[in-house]
Amino acid sequence: MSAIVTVEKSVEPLARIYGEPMIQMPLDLYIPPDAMAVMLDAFEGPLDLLLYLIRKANVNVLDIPMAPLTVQYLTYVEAMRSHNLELAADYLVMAAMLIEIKSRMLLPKTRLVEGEEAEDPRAELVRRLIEYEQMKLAAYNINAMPQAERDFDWVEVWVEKSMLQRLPEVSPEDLKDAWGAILRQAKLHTHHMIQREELSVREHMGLILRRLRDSGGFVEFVDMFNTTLGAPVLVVHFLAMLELAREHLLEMTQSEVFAPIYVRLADGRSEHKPEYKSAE
Amino acid sequence: MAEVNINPNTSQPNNPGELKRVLEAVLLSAQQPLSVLELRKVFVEEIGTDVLRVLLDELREEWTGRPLELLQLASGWRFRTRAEFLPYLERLNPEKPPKYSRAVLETLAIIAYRQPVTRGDIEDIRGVTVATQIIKVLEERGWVDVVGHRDTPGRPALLATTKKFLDDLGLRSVTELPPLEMMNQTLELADAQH
Amino acid sequence: MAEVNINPNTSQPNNPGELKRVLEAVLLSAQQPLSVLELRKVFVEEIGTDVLRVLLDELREEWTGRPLELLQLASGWRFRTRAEFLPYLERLNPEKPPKYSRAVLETLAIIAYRQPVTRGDIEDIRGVTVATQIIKVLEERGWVDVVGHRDTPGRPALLATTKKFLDDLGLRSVTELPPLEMMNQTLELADAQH
Repeated sequence: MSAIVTVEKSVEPLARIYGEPMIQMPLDLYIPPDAMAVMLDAFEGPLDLLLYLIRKANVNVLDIPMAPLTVQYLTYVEAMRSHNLELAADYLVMAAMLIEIKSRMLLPKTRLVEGEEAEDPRAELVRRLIEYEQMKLAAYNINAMPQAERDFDWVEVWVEKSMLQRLPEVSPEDLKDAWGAILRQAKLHTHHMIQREELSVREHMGLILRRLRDSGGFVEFVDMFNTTLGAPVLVVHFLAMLELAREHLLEMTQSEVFAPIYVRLADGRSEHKPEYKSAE
Repeated sequence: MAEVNINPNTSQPNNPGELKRVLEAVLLSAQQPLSVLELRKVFVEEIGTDVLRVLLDELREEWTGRPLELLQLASGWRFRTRAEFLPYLERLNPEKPPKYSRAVLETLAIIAYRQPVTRGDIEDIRGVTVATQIIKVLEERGWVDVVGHRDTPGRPALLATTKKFLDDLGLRSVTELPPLEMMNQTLELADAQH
Repeated sequence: MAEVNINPNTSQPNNPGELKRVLEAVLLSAQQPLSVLELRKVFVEEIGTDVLRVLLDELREEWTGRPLELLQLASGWRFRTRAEFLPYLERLNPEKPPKYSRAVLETLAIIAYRQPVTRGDIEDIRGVTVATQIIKVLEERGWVDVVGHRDTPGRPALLATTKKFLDDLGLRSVTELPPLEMMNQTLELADAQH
């Protein structure tokens, strides 16, 4: 943009034309076409130019001799033909509007109905000028607000995702599916291969072995049972112990009748050597 | 490298201080504003929306007078650098974002204050043709988009501002935009009678 | 907005606290590590490298116990979110979790359903050799451990699932695993159909 119009301070140059500050606006619209072309760059359109003339230069836009204004705009349109016809058209429309308003105001006022005044032909122009001026100021205010990237930065601290160890998740269903795949592969079609009962016995076999391993030696038989868990659990636990004994995974010893029964792992890892050799 | 296991199901922080540290960590490292709904997802155990809001307000308080500020924006909460530190940041990255022309700014203002509007509405207010390029600049910034079409001949597109526009201006809603100024209605349009 | 008395054009901050706040703002919003050289560029007035290093060390201290840590990397200084907060961030944008291979899942299933079992038992059931790595994966996860040794030649280790396995799968007991009996029937039904 070759010219800058300062909106808010009247002490500054009104406009810059060819880089030269224009301190005073011509008091009428008799602007030489070449200067006008530059002026057009400085304004956002005919409304902007009109507002400027009204607010800053105190030009009475409606008090302009019609003939010279028409001549001036037509000359101007000629000059703009080589530049930007579309832009010129906007100004031409505005000129036509001004002329229309002016001519309507020159006609004698007609009273419509009693008490009602005829609409002021300037009203629509005033409404548009005010709305435009409002938006022009709003644009200025928005631009004055802090804007991301221009006036501040968003904070986005470095996250090193590799520090997060992501472990695979497994659901009971996955295990069932895996088991199904094994069965299919092995073509095992036994009906009652494993039952719930047996499974819980197997779980308790693991629990017993772990208990014995952690205790590192003999555990008294009665201490192997948690009586608070109820009869069904006690039975399963006992079955598991018998199963382990049958599989030679644990040993039960009793030195004499009615003496305490001791249970230990049969893997020979126990620190406490039994009196007898493990059966092997 | 220190590795952390993703299974904090067991140890959920449960005192306000720890919860705030988690919120702080998440907000500081997020790539976009986080809504209260999203922030609740961060915790395994349910946290009430009201509790979360209190914590966020306290967190914002804690950062008062520090170089960052926690803002509540249209699309959620986000930390930003305070404007007064920008000159230092600029010295590090001297590239400045482009300034918008008056045409772009006026178009943006009309869309923001009069939304939803068609291009024709904007042209009526500005009194000039609106170049396609102007709308495109705003759309590419992600500040403006088409929200529908007016049921008139040609079905012109209706333009409105986006959440990103509000976020980038640090606003929660269009109502937080500066109020339109009351213009001096006496436009000195002299009576031509004399 | 809280006023921070820094006007970078006229008055360079000159007390260590203010200098640190500037460094903090710059480092928190930087997209890459910043070298001491770059950080010096931030200030209009010259700051000695040694002074800057002291300030950076102090800043790192200040962030101890907070959700971010200030790191000195090969290419410069940078804030990073502490590892323990990553699980929370992860929940915000969950990525697809990795999966165990079929071999691992089948091995786990056999240990779970037939425990205690030896590696030989698993090989018998699966019909293929079980790689040491597979057992190791399950042991490292804490889902499987050795509960004893079978009293047969070679004294093979007996494997069983652990309490952690039950916890991680949300089970109270192995008996809560899907029952196999019914499964065998459905398998047979499925097989009978083709």
